[in-house]
Amino acid sequence: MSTATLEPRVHAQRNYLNDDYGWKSWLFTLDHKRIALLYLVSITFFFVIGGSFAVLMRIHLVEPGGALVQPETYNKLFTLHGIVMIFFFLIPSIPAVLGNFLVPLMVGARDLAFPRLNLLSWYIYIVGGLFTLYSAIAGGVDTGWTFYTPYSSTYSNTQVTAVAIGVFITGFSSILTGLNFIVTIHKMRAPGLTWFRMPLFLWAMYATSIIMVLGTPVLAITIFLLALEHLFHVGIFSPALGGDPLLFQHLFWFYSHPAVYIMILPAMGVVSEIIACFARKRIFGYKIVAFSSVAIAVLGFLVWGHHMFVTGQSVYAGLIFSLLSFLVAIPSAIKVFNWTSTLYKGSISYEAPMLYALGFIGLFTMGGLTGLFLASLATDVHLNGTYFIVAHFHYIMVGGAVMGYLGGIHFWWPKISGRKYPNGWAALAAAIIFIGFNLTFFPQFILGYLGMPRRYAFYPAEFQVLNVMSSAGATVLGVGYLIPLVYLIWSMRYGPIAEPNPWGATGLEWKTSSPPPTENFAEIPVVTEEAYAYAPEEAAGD
Amino acid sequence: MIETEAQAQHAGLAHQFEDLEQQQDADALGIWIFLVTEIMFFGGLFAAYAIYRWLYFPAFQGGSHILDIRLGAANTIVLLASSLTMALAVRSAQAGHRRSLLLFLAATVILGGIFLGVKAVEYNQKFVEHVVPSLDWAPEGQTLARLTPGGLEHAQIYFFFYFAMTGLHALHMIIGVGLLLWLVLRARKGDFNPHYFAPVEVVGLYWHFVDIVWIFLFPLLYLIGGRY
Amino acid sequence: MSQPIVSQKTYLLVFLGLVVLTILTTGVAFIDLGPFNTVAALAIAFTKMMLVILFFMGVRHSSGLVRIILVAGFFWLALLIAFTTADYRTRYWTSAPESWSTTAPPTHP
Amino acid sequence: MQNLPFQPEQASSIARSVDQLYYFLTAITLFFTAVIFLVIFYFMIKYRRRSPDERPRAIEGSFPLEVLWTVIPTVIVALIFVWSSVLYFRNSEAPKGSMEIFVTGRQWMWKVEHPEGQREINELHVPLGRPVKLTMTSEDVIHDFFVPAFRVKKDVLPGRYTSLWFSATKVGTFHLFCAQYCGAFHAGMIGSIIVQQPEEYERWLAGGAPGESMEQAGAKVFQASGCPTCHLADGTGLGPSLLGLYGQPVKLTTGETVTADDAYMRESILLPKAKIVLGYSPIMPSFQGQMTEEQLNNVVAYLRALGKAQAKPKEAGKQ
Repeated sequence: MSTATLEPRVHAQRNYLNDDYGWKSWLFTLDHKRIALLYLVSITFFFVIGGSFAVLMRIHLVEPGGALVQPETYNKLFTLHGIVMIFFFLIPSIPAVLGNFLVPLMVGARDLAFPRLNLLSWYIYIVGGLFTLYSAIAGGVDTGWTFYTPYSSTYSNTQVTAVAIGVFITGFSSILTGLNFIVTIHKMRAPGLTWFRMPLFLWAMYATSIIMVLGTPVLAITIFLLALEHLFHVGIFSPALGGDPLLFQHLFWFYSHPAVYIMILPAMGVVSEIIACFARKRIFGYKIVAFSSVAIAVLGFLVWGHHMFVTGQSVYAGLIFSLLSFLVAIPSAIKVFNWTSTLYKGSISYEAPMLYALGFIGLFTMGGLTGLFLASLATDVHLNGTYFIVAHFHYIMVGGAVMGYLGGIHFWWPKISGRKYPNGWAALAAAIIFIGFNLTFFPQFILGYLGMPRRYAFYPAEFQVLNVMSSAGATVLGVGYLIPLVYLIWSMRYGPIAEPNPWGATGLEWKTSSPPPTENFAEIPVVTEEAYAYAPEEAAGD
Repeated sequence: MIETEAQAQHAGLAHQFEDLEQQQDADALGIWIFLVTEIMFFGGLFAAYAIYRWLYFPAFQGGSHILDIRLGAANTIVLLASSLTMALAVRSAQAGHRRSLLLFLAATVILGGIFLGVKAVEYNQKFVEHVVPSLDWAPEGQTLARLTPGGLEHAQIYFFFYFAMTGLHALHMIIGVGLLLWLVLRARKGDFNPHYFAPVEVVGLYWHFVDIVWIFLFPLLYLIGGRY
Repeated sequence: MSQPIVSQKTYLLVFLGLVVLTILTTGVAFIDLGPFNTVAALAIAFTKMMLVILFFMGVRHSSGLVRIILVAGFFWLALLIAFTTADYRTRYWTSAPESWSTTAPPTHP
Repeated sequence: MQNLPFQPEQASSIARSVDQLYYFLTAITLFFTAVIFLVIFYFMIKYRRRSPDERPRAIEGSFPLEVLWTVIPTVIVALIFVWSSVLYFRNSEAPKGSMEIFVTGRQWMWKVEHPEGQREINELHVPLGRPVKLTMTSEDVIHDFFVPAFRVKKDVLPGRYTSLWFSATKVGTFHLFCAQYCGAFHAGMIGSIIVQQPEEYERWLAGGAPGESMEQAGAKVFQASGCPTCHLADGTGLGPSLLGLYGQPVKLTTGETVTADDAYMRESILLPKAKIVLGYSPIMPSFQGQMTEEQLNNVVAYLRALGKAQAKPKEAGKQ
């Protein structure tokens, strides 16, 4: 066991939250836990913005002719919804909030390797966010979050430059976070914490960081070239001057496909922690699950061309990308099987985090399997660019990443805030979100197969029934998201005080007090056992 | 920031590390990972370059022949020399020679400055020849005659890459020179000793990386298709 | 990081090697080698890069981790270039001559 | 159409085979989702926590199981990959003897031109049962030609030709959608594919605007642009002869050999210096901006006809 000593102080003990007061103590903090909270507040803000765009879109689509706004406005809504949700919510969500908070605690360190870089990355994120908000206020942008040329570079007369700068800048925030995690995991593990004793969340964060570090710079340079093309019309992506618009798509997806794994891998890490804790079992096939994260990170870089099967890309390149896309499905499948097997002969309890984790498994399974339709060339030709795509990636990004994020927030909330939330409300919210999500997005699979293209501000009347169903589901989903927002804020003041380890979980973060002191551990812990040592003593270790 | 007594022994040691060695290891790993992101950052540009060079080889050849190969080669040697002085500066810091550290850092700054100066002359030349894409694109006379066989539109793409790649490189040089000046200031204060010189080493690695980028830019921009 | 102090002579020799290679690559450009001009230029650039990495950057004495990271960086760059190029190189393969030349002429009513 | 259909109409020769794969994939999805859900529910009930102190024994994992659930998905995805790729490749090139129609996309309409000269906007009449090959390009941004009932889709790119083909198997009117976001009225860039019985189609062709055929229109542009000044039929001009050129291999100054297909013709008109025929000088001016996409299509159609006119006499550039 760890040597971290805990005095049984409960209430007025010194912790990272009451260590210092005033806005300066937050805005100039170098404490990874406080920076995590800065991120938590900012990404929640962007989630609300992106979410309200989604709500407006779903209301608009209740009528075939469009119920709410002009087509131009609708185009700006889905563009900003995509940009805000992807670059300013999903990509930083688990890494920058939970990762920032937990990586040093889990490795048994006092902070990340580079606390100043960490704070810098939050400021970079905020500056990027301000550019994006500015572009939204100053008329919006209507290129779609994919910025396809030559529409974005030559034909769109909206705020392309401002939003390109915003995304470009935010990319560096992501790079710095990834760099910090890699160095921390390599160099700052507590004595005895070998690679194969690490919690799977750390493995997931490590794999995610690899993608952030290797992929994001390519997005940055691509967006930079796009901005140059937009400002100067040098011709690099413009066919009128001999450029090739498909080159933009190659460079864009080189990052933006792996970016999907930046969103889903951390959620997988969270789910591994939760399942192990609430089944009181070591994750079935720990090493396989760990390696599959790395395999996904590496293979995920080789499949970007499946976004381009119908764009006039070479059919032979399409063939290779199709094959590799199928291969990346395998490690994901392995993870699902292993999580399911972890439940076998476990001792399962149904606290709210576990409900989110189980919901994740179900929705991710559907999202992953519907990905096969799109990796397969012949069916992708029909489904590409339709609502089937929209449904598929929302199952991965919302059903997967957001469920994982919410599960993680609920799991570690007692650690983060030192308070407990009402479990009944949390379980109810989890159920409403699960149902609302399926109501919203399942009809979209059918819509896509029937042929309704995405990004349509108005549509033929025959698609109305399914669109209305989807919009109805979205209201349920929206309510579902509001509930945790209310009771989590409520719990910060009125929730019962949380003990250091309310779930009886393993892992170094539970060995310190809740909330942890600024220096995390009174004494650097020494690790002497495997991760997830939930079993009785005689069976533990091997 | 809270520092416990044991960690405050050395001014250069940050509180999150156990000892200086762990900190140095972390710094070194950090800068190498940063350099990898730089590889990918320039890499996107190199990938785009590779595609267009293959598609429009004659135009790239024509554009390349406008450049002054002597200036390019001379500048390459200047930059390599600055890498040498940088390596020697790190060595001096390692050995604890403050005077020679200052000397070599200054030499690196000067060589970097010369490189940027030559680059400015070359850029100016492009404006004189009106081969700046979009801003001043009206090649005439001899220049026009050289560019025409490869297709004028595509020569513009070549010059876009010329400016984008060398411009991004020059930007990195300018940042590098700024970092070097910061090192000079710290070295004058006597901040570095054989146990603590990580900033010198980190900036050194960055400087060498920028040098390597140029090592590729020179043949890729100046030497396309030979000069025979 | 704690690396051995390398002698000044080594650095000077490496620098001389780099200068010679620069002159060589410039000189080779004036000889017609056909497509091998590009190959020669890139081979020389690669050699120069290795000299800088191994000596100036001290990777000779670095840990395996640093080497892996560096190789990974170049490997990923190679993936980006290779997969993108693969599309361009094979894009028009389907318009194979025989299928075009045997296409029946458009029928006129 | 019913209010809530679950399958788009199958109205082309490939629709059924694509749907078969689709159903197979749906079955796989439903099967595995059901298995995962049922197993989870079963475990959730069977192994629910019965006392707060319960400590189940650890299970490390099982190598045979890991192999099993690696191999099974691998086999399944390999099967899907082969199935779908074979299908895709079989459908990727138009059958010989297809009817050829030009499509030009622009913000926000589809312009269609039949070889006989009939033009349509946002409509495409085709005969039943006859393979139709569309050669497509865009005047501005990227569009995408999508006919759900035919299960075909292809991006329509500026500066380049792409093509797709289909053979309609049902008479009727079907949706044509633009499936690549193209700006403000993207959703309005829709049209109809009208499949008619062959006789009816002939009648439609005859009854349509009597205008000239694409080939004739192209010939006019060809004359008006001064092309014949250099491209003499006997190959003695400053430019190579274009008689019998179409579809033939052409030797270039770079030593490469390319095929004189639509893409090559287009490029040679717009960017004449990109590929110089062996034995000729790069003197041809570019016609970029001097011809509309439609005129360009017409010239290409004319060159196609020229290409099939007769075997060429002596000509440089011929192997």
